[in-house]
Amino acid sequence: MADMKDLADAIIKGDMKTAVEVTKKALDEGVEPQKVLNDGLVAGMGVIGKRFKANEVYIPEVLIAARAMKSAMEVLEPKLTEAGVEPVGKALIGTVQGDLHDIGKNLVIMMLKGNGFEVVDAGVDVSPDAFVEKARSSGAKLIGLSALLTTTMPAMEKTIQALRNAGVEAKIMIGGAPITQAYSDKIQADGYAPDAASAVDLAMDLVVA
Amino acid sequence: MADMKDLADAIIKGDMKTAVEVTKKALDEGVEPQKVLNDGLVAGMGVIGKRFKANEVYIPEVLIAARAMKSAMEVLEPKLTEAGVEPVGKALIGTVQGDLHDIGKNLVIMMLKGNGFEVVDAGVDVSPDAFVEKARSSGAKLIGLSALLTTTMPAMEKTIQALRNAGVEAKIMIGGAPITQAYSDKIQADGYAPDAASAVDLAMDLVVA
Amino acid sequence: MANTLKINKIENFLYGKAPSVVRCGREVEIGAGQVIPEINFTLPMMTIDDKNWCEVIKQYEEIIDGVLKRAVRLEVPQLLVEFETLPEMTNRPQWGLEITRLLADKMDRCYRDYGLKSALRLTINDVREFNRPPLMRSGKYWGNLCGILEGSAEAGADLIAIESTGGKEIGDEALVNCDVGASIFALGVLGARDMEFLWNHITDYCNRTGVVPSGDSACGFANTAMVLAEQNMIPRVFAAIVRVISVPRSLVAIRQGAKGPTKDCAYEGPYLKAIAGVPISMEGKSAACAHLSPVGNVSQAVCDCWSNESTQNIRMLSANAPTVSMEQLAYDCRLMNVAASEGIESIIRLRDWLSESDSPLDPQAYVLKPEIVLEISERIIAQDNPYEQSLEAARSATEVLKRDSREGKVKIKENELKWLDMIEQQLETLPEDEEQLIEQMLQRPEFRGKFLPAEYGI
Amino acid sequence: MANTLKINKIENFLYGKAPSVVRCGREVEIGAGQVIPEINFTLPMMTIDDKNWCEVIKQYEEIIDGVLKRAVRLEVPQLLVEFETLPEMTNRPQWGLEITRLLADKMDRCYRDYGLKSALRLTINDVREFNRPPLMRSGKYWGNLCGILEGSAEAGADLIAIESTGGKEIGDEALVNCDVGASIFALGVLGARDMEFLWNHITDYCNRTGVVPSGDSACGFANTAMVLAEQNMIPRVFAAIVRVISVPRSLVAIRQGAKGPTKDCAYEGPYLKAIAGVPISMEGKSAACAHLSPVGNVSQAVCDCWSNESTQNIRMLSANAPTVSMEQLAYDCRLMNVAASEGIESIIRLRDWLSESDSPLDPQAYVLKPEIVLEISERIIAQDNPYEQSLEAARSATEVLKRDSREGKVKIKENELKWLDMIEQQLETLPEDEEQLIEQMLQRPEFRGKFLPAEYGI
Ligand SMILES: [Zn+2]
Ligand SMILES: [Zn+2]
Ligand SMILES: [Zn+2]
Repeated sequence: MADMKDLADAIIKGDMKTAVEVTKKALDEGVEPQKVLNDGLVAGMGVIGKRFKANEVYIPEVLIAARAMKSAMEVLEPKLTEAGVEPVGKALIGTVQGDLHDIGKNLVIMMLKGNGFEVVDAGVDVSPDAFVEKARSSGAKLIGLSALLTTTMPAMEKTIQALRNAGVEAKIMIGGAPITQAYSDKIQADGYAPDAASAVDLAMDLVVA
Repeated sequence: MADMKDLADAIIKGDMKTAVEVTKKALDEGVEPQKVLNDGLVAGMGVIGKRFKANEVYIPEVLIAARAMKSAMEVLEPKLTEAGVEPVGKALIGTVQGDLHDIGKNLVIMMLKGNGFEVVDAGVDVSPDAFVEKARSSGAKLIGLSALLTTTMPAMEKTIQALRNAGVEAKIMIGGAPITQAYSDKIQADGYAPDAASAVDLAMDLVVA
Repeated sequence: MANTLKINKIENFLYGKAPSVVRCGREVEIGAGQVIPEINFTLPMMTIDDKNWCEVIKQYEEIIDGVLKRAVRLEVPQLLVEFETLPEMTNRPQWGLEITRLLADKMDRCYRDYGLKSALRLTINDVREFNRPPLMRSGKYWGNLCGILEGSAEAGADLIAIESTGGKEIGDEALVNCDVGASIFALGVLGARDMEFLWNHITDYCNRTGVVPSGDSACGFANTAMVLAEQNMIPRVFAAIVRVISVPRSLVAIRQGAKGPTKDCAYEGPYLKAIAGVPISMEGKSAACAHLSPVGNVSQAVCDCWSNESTQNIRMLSANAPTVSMEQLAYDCRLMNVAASEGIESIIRLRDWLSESDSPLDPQAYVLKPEIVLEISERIIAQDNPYEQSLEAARSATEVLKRDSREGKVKIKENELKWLDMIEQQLETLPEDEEQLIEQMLQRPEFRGKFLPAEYGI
Repeated sequence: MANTLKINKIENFLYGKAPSVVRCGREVEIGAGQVIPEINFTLPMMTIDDKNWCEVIKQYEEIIDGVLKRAVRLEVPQLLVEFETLPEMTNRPQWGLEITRLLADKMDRCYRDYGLKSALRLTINDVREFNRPPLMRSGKYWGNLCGILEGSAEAGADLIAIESTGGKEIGDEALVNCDVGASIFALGVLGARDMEFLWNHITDYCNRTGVVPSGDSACGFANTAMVLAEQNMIPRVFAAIVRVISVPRSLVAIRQGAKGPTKDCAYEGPYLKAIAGVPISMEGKSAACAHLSPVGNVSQAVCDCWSNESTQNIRMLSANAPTVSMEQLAYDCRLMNVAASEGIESIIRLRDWLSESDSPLDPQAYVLKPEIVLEISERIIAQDNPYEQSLEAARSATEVLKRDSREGKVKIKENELKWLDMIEQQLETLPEDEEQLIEQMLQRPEFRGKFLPAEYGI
């Protein structure tokens, strides 16, 4: 019988092959898709996330786990949809206009994906208008803005204004080296995360709330 | 005959006795009060001010000159009033609520006096209401606010608001270690001076303008 | 105090080592061989009031979390954290004590979880000046000051300090006029008398509770002088002489029982270490965030703690400013401690480089040069009371600067040399007897009403 | 490049002294005996646009006025000022050149009025990444980059630098996956090829105009790795190895004619100095304002310029942040130069303290230890081309860290030791031949479309 503990372990180890196998087996045996998701995949990612926060493992190990999860999800997703289970949420993440830094943004994207988010990567140097358009076309519930320069921070404020003016109702979170909670409050973002790991926690809070 | 150059020199040297003597002599000889003021006292203070800015002399020497000027002014003032000559202006200077630092404020006061201002010292830890009241009772054309703590800077903004709300029309200048031009712009002060010497220049600009 | 120096040989005047070691907090040993970083911080621009109090708390949490995390990451062997109350926090003691508790708890946890040895110094902001003229020994503000002191042990403070302001009523005026007599009166008479009263009170509390009475700073006098000199308001030689005049005043705290480390911003520290053997905290280039100075390296030469003076909690490109300072202090201390691990000869080598790199360039740096500190300290302690000591401090500093600028050992600007002569002349007119000086000062019209003689037992 | 090190004895590997001295600007001599402060700065939070341009100018005026005033006050013997354009200022070259002119004029005046020796380094922000995938050798952004380069001499730049980004399309991905093969591909293949093209272009301009071509930095690769390691995202050993991998790439600029000083944020500098003899600019604790690092002191050990990396023009309690950095750099340099004035034995003493205070604690510090730099450099230059050199760099760094952690010379965390093994295994799978690696990488689906091979002559 497919053991959800084995599936979680496969995720933790980043063992893509086993993760896919156990997922298939579980579904064949009639285990509920929701149970496979929660007790297997999400449980495994939860362990790796905790280890990462405790500085026991590094981001490459998190990414390997996330890739194993992604492969298993490809098997699981149709069944989840059938069963009417919704993904955690859709997020749109990008670096604001004038700013080319993408590693922070990319880390957040990878970690959100690893936590069950569907993520649209808006890229770098994204103008306020382009953000509005992508927000509309993607229907994202969550928008993440990144800026690494003091001189592109103001573009964050402009982007938030443009999104609000366009009636986009998604929650907006921001981050990047020069960003502070005070700045987030000032420009009326819904939240600020000092690093990629806390961005995931924040995203969860914002989407569940 | 009383030589205005001698008077200026007496001011420069801080020679109170000579300054008073030459002033009296000049007035007795019928030299116009305005000429005594400009070509003697103000000219002397001008030289000392330049030397101070060039780091040739220090503030004690400026203060000695200012005291010599003050003594001469006591002789000259009645004549100036008779002749209808107005003082440069009246200034009200104080340290904002919650802040006890007075040396910066005191330096500005001394240097304004040395430049012909009439100055009311509002003291330290001055509440917005007290500033309003003193502004009204003194009729000052210029108000100077000082703050040395990051945590008393907001009191500056409150004071400016209180003054404006009360209809006080005096120009307002601000200064103190944590203050910047950007902050001055933000709280809509009329000007910011980074040090006591530039405070005098700023005061002149604000009052003449 | 005995009339011999606790450190009288230059080869015993070393950073990291003090004749009297202070042990405090979570396994912290100051002056026992290692230089320890002392981190300081303050709020960014914000109002402290009931409405904002939550926000104030958050700021201090953010500060201490960032600082401790960095200290752990850089494996700082021992850490001193200074929390200096803002006026509002002395005036409502429970506020000051709440922050103290917060910091102590975080430091406790960090010690338990990561083994970071640390101690918390609570520095009480002296609010007695809120009255003008100040009431030094009674009234609301004195009550507030005592209130926070009395709660400090329970709130988790390991050391108590204060930057007391007795005599400041005269001090500012003395500085801007380069009035050496009034400076001596402010520091050596008024300041010393207030310190005796105040520190007697503090050490009494400390004896009851086990909190370490650390030290006081002539910050409002000698550092104000230094800042004025940096702005070219007053001659540097005068600021240098005021620094030395501040020594007898700061010694009073130690005579009353203060154990050190002396306050970081008390640049008179090397004198206190030589004379009384206490460990000292110093600051220099590390404190450029708080004030520019001409003593960035020499101040480090014989320090036991090394501090950043203070920085607001504002975001730099890397991290918040207190975390940035924490990192810089950690590296400065690493360098000193690595040299120290090789033995005394290496300490002396680095000490002398630190000293030589500044001391020939500015009289304020020169009077902090270890050799000069010993020479002048010797002369100070030959005197009997704070007034006489202050007078001797001024005389010897003036003499030394004249002598050594002639010999080319210290550069003094052309237009400052005459000030040395003028100060010397001023000093000649001062009476040997304290009572006479008091008499003179009481008669000066510009000082009338500025201070209350009775508050100083005059 | 000859296959011998320009500095091959540890006793010749000194701060302040480089085999090839750079003379530039207003009587500045770099590597001739003195360590020189290099001050860097950037704008506070603000938009750069037509409407704000006046305000931008005012900011730079305020910065340079404050910095120069402080440098004069502290009698800084020589000063290097770095102006790094922001993207908007490369994309509108006249903007970047206007600021360059402004700074050069102020520095000229300060030289005339106060004798402050100084040189201006213009660092061009590489905007080619605005295209995704980037066009490296043509198009609008390449045109903008050339535009500012072509105007630099006339605008008053004394030195030109760039932090070029060729290969960064792969570099980020390589870092977060700790993929050493992809890192070598990004730096040693793509980066090196782009550098050859780019620096050929730059030195050609410099030869025509007399501007000094200084250096390039692997900032976007190796410093990103360092920052990720500080955030515990990737193992420190990987960041250390990436640092060493970056050496052959940065050497390409020198082979193309760059003379140094290398860029401050190029922590690979000591390798470049040992191999090519150029003077180097470094940063460490002085740059804590820009990024926290585990190499605060060791980075200083053999520097010729000493920098703060960058700080926004924001107000600290004392002064604006660039002025604060100026003061700290001045004091750090004073200390190094005072020791240097005693002779080589003292330089070595201080160098070794700086090195020993960090290098046992972190692998990233360890690979900057002068002895280790020489050991690994020797192995790097035995190879023929940047790819082989990069491979050897990675292999030797990995070997040295394994060996010396076993011997207790460098502390490596328990959970990082396995990463050394994993990296070693990765390295074993890499082909000796560059063409084969290129082949492999072109086939990796995750890199498809990220970069244009033709832009790298592939
Ligand atoms: Zn202080
Ligand atoms: Zn302090
Ligand atoms: Zn860089």
